[in-house]
Amino acid sequence: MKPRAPRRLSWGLIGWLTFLWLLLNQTLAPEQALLGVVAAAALSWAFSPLRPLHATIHNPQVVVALLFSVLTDVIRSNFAVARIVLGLVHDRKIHSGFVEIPLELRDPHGLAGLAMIVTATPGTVWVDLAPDASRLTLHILDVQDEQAWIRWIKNRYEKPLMRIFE
Amino acid sequence: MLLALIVILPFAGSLCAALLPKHARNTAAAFAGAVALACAALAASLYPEVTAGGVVRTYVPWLPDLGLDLYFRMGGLAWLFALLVTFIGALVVLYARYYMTREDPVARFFSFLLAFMGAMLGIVLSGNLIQLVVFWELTSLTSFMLIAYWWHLDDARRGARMALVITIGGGFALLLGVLMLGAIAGSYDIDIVLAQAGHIRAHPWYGATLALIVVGALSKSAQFPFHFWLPRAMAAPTPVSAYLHSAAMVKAGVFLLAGLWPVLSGTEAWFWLVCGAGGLTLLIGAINATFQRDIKAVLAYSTISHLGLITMLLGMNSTLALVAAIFHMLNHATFKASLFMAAGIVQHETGTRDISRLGGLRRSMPLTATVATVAAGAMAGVPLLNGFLSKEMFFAESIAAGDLTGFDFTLPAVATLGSVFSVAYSLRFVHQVFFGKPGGDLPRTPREPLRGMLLPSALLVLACLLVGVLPALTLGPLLGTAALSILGADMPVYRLSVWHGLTPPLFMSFIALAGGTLFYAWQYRSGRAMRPTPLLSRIDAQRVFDVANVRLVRAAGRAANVLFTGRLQPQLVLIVCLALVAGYFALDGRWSRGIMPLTPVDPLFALLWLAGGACALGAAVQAKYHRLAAVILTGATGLVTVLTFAWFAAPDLALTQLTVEVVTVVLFLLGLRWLPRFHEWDDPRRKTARARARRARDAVIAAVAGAGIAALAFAALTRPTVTGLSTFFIENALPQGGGRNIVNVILVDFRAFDTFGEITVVSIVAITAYAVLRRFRPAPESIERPRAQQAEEDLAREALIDNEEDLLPRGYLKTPAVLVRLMLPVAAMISLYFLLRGHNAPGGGFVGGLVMATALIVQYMVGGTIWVESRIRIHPQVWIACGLLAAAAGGLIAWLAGDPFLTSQELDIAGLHLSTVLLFDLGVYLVVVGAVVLILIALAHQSLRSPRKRVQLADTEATSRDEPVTEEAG
Amino acid sequence: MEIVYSLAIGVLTASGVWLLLRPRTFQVLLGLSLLSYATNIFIFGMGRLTLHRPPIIRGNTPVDPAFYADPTPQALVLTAIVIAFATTALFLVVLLALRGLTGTDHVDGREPDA
Amino acid sequence: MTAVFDGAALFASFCFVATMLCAAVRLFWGPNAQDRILALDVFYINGMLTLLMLGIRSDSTAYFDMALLIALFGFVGTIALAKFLLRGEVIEP
Amino acid sequence: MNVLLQHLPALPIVVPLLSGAAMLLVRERRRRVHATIGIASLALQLSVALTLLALTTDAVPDIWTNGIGVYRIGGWDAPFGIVLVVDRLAGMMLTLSAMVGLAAVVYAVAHWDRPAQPFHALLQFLTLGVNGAFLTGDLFNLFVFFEILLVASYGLVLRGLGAQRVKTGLNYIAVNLASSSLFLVGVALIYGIAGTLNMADLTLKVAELEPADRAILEAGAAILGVAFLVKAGSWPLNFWLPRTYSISIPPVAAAFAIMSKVGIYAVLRVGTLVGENAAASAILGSILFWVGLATLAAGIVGMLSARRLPRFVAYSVVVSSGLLLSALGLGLEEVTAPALFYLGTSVLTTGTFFMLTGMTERTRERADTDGDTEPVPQPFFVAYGVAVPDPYGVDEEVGTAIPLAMAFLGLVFVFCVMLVAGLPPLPGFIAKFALLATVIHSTEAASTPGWLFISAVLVSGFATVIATSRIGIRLFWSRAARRVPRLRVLEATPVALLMLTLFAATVAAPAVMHFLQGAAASLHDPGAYVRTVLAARGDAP
Amino acid sequence: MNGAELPLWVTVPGTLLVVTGGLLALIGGIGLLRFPTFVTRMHPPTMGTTLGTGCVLIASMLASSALLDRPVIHELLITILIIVTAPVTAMLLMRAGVYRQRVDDARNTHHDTDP
Ligand code: NA
Ligand code: NA
Repeated sequence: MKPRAPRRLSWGLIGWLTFLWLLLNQTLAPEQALLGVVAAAALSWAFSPLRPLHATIHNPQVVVALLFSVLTDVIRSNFAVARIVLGLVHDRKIHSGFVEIPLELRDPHGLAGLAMIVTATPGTVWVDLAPDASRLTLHILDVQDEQAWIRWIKNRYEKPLMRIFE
Repeated sequence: MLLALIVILPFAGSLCAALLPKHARNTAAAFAGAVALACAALAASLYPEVTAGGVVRTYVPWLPDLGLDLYFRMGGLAWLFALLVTFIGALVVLYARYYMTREDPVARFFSFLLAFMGAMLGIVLSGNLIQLVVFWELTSLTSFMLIAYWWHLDDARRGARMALVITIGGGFALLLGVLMLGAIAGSYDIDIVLAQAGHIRAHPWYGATLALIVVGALSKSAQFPFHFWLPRAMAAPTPVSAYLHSAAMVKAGVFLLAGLWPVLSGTEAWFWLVCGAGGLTLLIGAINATFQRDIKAVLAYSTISHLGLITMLLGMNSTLALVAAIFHMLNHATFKASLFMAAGIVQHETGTRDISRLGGLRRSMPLTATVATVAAGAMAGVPLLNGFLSKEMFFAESIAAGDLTGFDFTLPAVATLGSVFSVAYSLRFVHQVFFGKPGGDLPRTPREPLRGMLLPSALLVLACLLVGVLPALTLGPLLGTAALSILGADMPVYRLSVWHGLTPPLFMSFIALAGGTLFYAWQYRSGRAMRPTPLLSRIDAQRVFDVANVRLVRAAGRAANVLFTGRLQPQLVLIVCLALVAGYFALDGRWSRGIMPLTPVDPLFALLWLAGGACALGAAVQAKYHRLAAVILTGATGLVTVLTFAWFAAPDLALTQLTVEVVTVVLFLLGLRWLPRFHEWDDPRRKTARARARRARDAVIAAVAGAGIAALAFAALTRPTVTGLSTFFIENALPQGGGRNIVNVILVDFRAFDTFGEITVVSIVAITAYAVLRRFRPAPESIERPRAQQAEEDLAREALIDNEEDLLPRGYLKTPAVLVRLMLPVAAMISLYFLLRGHNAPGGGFVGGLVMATALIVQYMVGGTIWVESRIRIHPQVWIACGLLAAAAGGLIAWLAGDPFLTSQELDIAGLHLSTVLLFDLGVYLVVVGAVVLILIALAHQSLRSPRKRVQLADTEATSRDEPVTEEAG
Repeated sequence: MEIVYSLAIGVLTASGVWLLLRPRTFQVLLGLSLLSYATNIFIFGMGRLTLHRPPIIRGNTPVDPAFYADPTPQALVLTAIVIAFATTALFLVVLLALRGLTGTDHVDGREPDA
Repeated sequence: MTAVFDGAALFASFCFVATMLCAAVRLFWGPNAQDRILALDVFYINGMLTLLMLGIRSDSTAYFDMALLIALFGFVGTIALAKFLLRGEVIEP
Repeated sequence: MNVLLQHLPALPIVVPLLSGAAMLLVRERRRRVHATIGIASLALQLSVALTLLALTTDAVPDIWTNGIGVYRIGGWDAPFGIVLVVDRLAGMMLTLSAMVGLAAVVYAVAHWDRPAQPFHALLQFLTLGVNGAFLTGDLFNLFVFFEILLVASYGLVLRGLGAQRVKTGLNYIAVNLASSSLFLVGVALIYGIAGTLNMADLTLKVAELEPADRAILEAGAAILGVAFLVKAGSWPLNFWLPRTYSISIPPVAAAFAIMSKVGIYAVLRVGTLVGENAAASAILGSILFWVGLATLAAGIVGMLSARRLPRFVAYSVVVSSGLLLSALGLGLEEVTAPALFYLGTSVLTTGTFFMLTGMTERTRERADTDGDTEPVPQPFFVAYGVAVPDPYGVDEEVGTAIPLAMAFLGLVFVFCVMLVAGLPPLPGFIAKFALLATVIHSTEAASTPGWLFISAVLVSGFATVIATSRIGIRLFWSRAARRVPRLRVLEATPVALLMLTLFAATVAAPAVMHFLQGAAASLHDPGAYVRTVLAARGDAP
Repeated sequence: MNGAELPLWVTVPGTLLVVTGGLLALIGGIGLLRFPTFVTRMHPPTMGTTLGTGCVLIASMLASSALLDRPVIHELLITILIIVTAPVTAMLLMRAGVYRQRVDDARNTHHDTDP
């Protein structure tokens, strides 16, 4: 097997890795920055065959908004789940189950972003994604209204993600 | 130096003879004969110096501290024996020239014969007891080779082996005896030993020493109870029998007894051991000889018997008996060698040695018949032949010794009875072979042999006659010299003559002759001549030996199966238990806790270990039937270990253990795929009482081991810190080592050598694992795809990637793959971070390398082997090699500065401040990446081969069924 | 703390030894793993228990040895961890080979008769 | 106030260790392999949190690296186990 | 002094490392390159070892003090850094290692090294581990080198695979991993109590310990001792040894000849340094003695049970371990020199013998390759290579010529037997004689252990003759053996050279013995060792 | 805990954060123990993973910054890594759990942990 994949440099990656390097070393010293750039370039070049896909972010401002809404959701659902665990929900029966959500998002990075959001939010777990990404199955700890969940996911996360990645 | 030459010459000759062409009969014989004669001449030339008790000595210090020096010593007895050995040797060589056929590879024969002669001369001329043992064992070895000359014959192999085992065994006994004798006397020097006769006999070790030396001598001289090897050695070519088994080797034992006679004899123990064995042998040999069918066997048993006679004489504790013994040694050598040669001629000319097939040969071979008859007469003790004289002396001494010891009747009776049989078998030998009616269907037509073949035998017979008629003139002075060399001042007065008057011995001789003749007549008439020996023939020594051998091997085999069991569990039990026992006894009840107060328990830590301990125990319980669970539990225990390291301020350890932990889990899982499934509920073995008992035992061992190590740990933990090395390391890490992370400075500088060894271990493991896995053969049921992938079609369809051109996995791994690929460069950057900062903060090459390797492995996990390897090519072996070389280079640079290996050097190259330590750590990094990737990927590749096999299988099935096959791509 | 620490070592050792004496190769493998934890913690303990003072030099003042955990056992444990990892890996590979060649995962390469 | 903070840190550490203990119970009892894997993941995360707390409590940055490493690779063991459970092999062709 | 001489003690480690690493870069198809590197490396090691040997005898004056060379790895003084120490004993062991290694690698080139890739590298790493173990003056570093040599040996044992090898290999690995744990525990405990790892320093530190601390340290030392005994192949910790040695391919088994002696060396080295205390060393001695005697006895039983040559030779390794341990356990200082002589001859003999098995096994029919269970109707005669002997075979009394190849093999076989059995005049005899004579002459001779030792040694010799006469006759003289093997020069040469070395050892026995007496004297005078090691400073690396 | 006084801007939010983080994690752990089925047990630990970790990391940033007298934000990295890796774990684990459940239901056994 001859390696077929070509190698190339990805500037975004180099930048990100250099940032990472400086963060790790907790410094802004120029020689460290230089070392970081060199190392980042080398790694970017060396591993480019294993990373054939590249994400392109179209609307950076949406990212910030999305991050903010996710953060609030995470905090909210944390407490919601805590209440359930501690048995503080007496007024109704907790009904957990699988929910299928039709998806329009196709970009792999967008889907990955969705996965991160779903996972980071307590109470929802990613179960399955159809091979063509047309359907997403989630397990939801406290399904009160299935359709509400579908709407929630599609509006609050899928749309912004599509705006960012597609 | 002449003495040394006498011994060396035959050995040198042996080497030369070995190099001669295989079948050069004449050349080899002439050469060997010349060597023998040269030795004889050399020995003879020393006669003037050994007369009158003179001794010739050659002394070469060699290992004086151990008392082992080259010391050749020739007294009268030695001179006589040297002459006997060389002269008869020469005759045997001449005889062998004719005896061996054109096809025989004679070079080997003469080579061993000369080597034997050298060894024999070595025994005779040794002045150092250890040196004597050396040559003694050499005669055993060379005789083995000579007996087994016709190694393609089964009898030759069996006989040779028995002779070897018996004589070598005797040799070991002799060695010990001699060692003890030397210890008593303070030297192995015969002169010194001989000078301390009184001291030796009074020493508490005397009995054991005597017994051991006698055992050695008896085994060599084929004396009871070791006599049985000699008849079996008759499978040797006849020249060998004539030489070794009449004249030379078997005489070594009695020679030794005679030589040590002054120190060892004169006690009851000596009499009982030596005389007793001799008497028994005399009778057993004689009786047996009377009933043998093989003419060589007759001679072999007669040899045993005559050596018994000599031994008996030696055991009688009388000086005159000693003289008689020496006299009979010489006489026996002459007539027995001659008889063996005659027997060989008969076999050579007729093609058989079976006495029942032979007969009347005096007509076809009159000369041979004459020679053999005269020799047999000497053997029987017929007057006017030499055998008569020594036998006469033997009778006289048996009477004397009987008087002396109170066995006034037994000893003469034994002597006479032995002689009766001696006459009988001599008569039988001559009568059945040369007289009587001619044998019928002989393999060859008998005729007189070539002169050269008969000559040696005839010469010996002539000697018998001469000595027999004129003893005082011929052998007298020589015998005197020999006896004098042993006895010195104790030399008795005796007279060698044919006629001593009408004495009791003469009477005994008469009884022997008459009795023997009558016995044979009765035996012949009654048709018992061809029967096996009554009673004694029941014991087939060879068979007993072989059976004993087989029993020994089997018993040893059974014992070895227990003593060296191949089962692993007992071995591990032993190791653990012995360690416990060793620790327990070393402590010897002195365990004590140290003086330090306990540090207060952190409940968090205790809770942590509550979890950790539960996990460890869980792993122990689950490991058989729930392997996955056990792996998980082990992993959790590992994490608790990591936290422990972190807790007690060992960040480097925690980092390393953590990365190792991750890789180990993956490794175990990769392995788990190839192990058989099996279940608690279908394992009946679990429930047997034995299994329960075993588990209980192991549980106890485990508990005790745990308690023991905990006790040791506690004892050490409560003792004050011993600050030796660490103070130095802490104080010097920064100023001398140039690093803030002391552990790292130790690893790459103070004790870099350990790290160096450690990466070597990792490299070796990687290449070994790779080599094993390359030829790995999975078990048949594991070749199938895992059940999880077969169970449900929809899941099984989720093969990773159909096409190498695909950029993402198709199925469930699609999204994870995106995320994991995001991680790759990050992980790589972190690995570099750990590598480069290690010297000042936790991290280092090892952690960095493991991070990098794990990052790559994860790509395999989400991408699949085929896809990853179609995109990128990793050469782990090159990484390993480069790593090792980099580390070595980091160490070797120091040499340029004149510093020792692995001394850290600061280099300033183009303004960059670099240290060889970094190069070294880089080497570690490369090795770790290479090794981990090599092992894990080699394991992962095993799954690659199974679909391939599956395809092949399916292909063959398809062709046989002629159906299309659908196959998921692997 | 010393008692907890010693008990931890004891439990790990006992579990490891128990597994070491089991008949299945995988059990032995895990036993060796657990034993190596035990020995590593044991070696580490020989530097005595020190809290919060990792052997990493801070500042540029002259160092006081009493202020740092004993670094020597830590270095030894590092080497031991690596070697244990390597040998465990090798043992795993060999047990797989044995399983492949003999068809059993019994440590003796054949199922016991009884 | 520092004392309060220290107490809070101790309390948090206790919470994390207690969570590990919960996870250990799941690890021990299962009942299923997937439960154990999940518990191991929880074990790892809380181990990391414990390390971070150790760092806070001992005013040391040395624990950061360990936490970083767990964050980076804690998931590897889990996904390997999950993959093994799901597919029967960790690295597929 | 010149640079090379200065760094000489490091070369036995650096050379195999570099060559082993370089081999990993060479493709396995290029067998000749591997072989060349391997041979060159070992030849270089041999010359280095011989030079070191010469230096220990103060042949070159003013280089080393007390004939002890100390090399400070990393430039750190003992006890802080790791030092390599070359004294006479180490020099001798290095020489033996290089000799056997060189012979094995040349022998292997004949055809045993296919595929070459891991083989030659592993052999280099094995010698690296062995040399390191002989050289290092540091207890933990000793562990590391033990691991190197063991791990390399695992790979070499598994060479050729097959169920039998893998089975044995797994057993071997498991036992050694368990014993490595013990090693670690022992070393750790010693460090925990004495606070040092340098063996010379340890000698001083142990002497200063409080009795209570000493007890704990001795427990650690005892556990360490068990680990050493496993490596030394002492019964009942050596069940792995006969199988492992006999199933390994001959060059590997030959190279292993030195391996079990590493354990003995460790016992000797650590024992004389740490167990200097009189009371402790007496107990240690008596334990060693009884363990050695048990090993000797078990080895004798094994020898007698062996039906095939490799297994026999493997058991002879056990016997030699037992003999050495019991000799050293007698507690007689005078025995050490003869014991070392025995050790040397035993290593070379075993190496030669194992290589011989590779050549003779080819003469046998394939039928009985799988060893110890061969059904033959009349078991008596199995030993002679026939079913039933033919009593009337007398008529073909014409000798059969022995082909040169057979003659060579037979001769080497006989010599090896003589060496193992201790038959004169080869050095095996000199060694055993020297041992026995020393024991018998010493005042202890009247003691039971002395006599037991003496008898066991003699019985082992006798058992050797019994077993080898059986095996040898079947091997060389049975009907099955009539096929003449093809003798390869590459195989025969190292065997012949080792044989010649042994002959030379006979001739030069006085010189060798003198050297070894020096070695023994320095072993029993740890003071000089300790002073030299701890005094070594930068100017004299 | 070495006696150095921390400023209020660390201790006040720090106390809140670590207590919250600890409680969240603990509740997650309790949930792990209490919930009846695997799929439901998947949810509670997420609290510790996300918000719990986040709280502790922020507290750690504050404390480190105070300790080193400069802003320390490299804990951010841990957050990023957790967020990126957690989905991988969750997806595979959930899937495995669901699959095993199906297999187990089909077989009606409870002991089988081997694939
Ligand atoms: Na979630
Ligand atoms: Na007849």
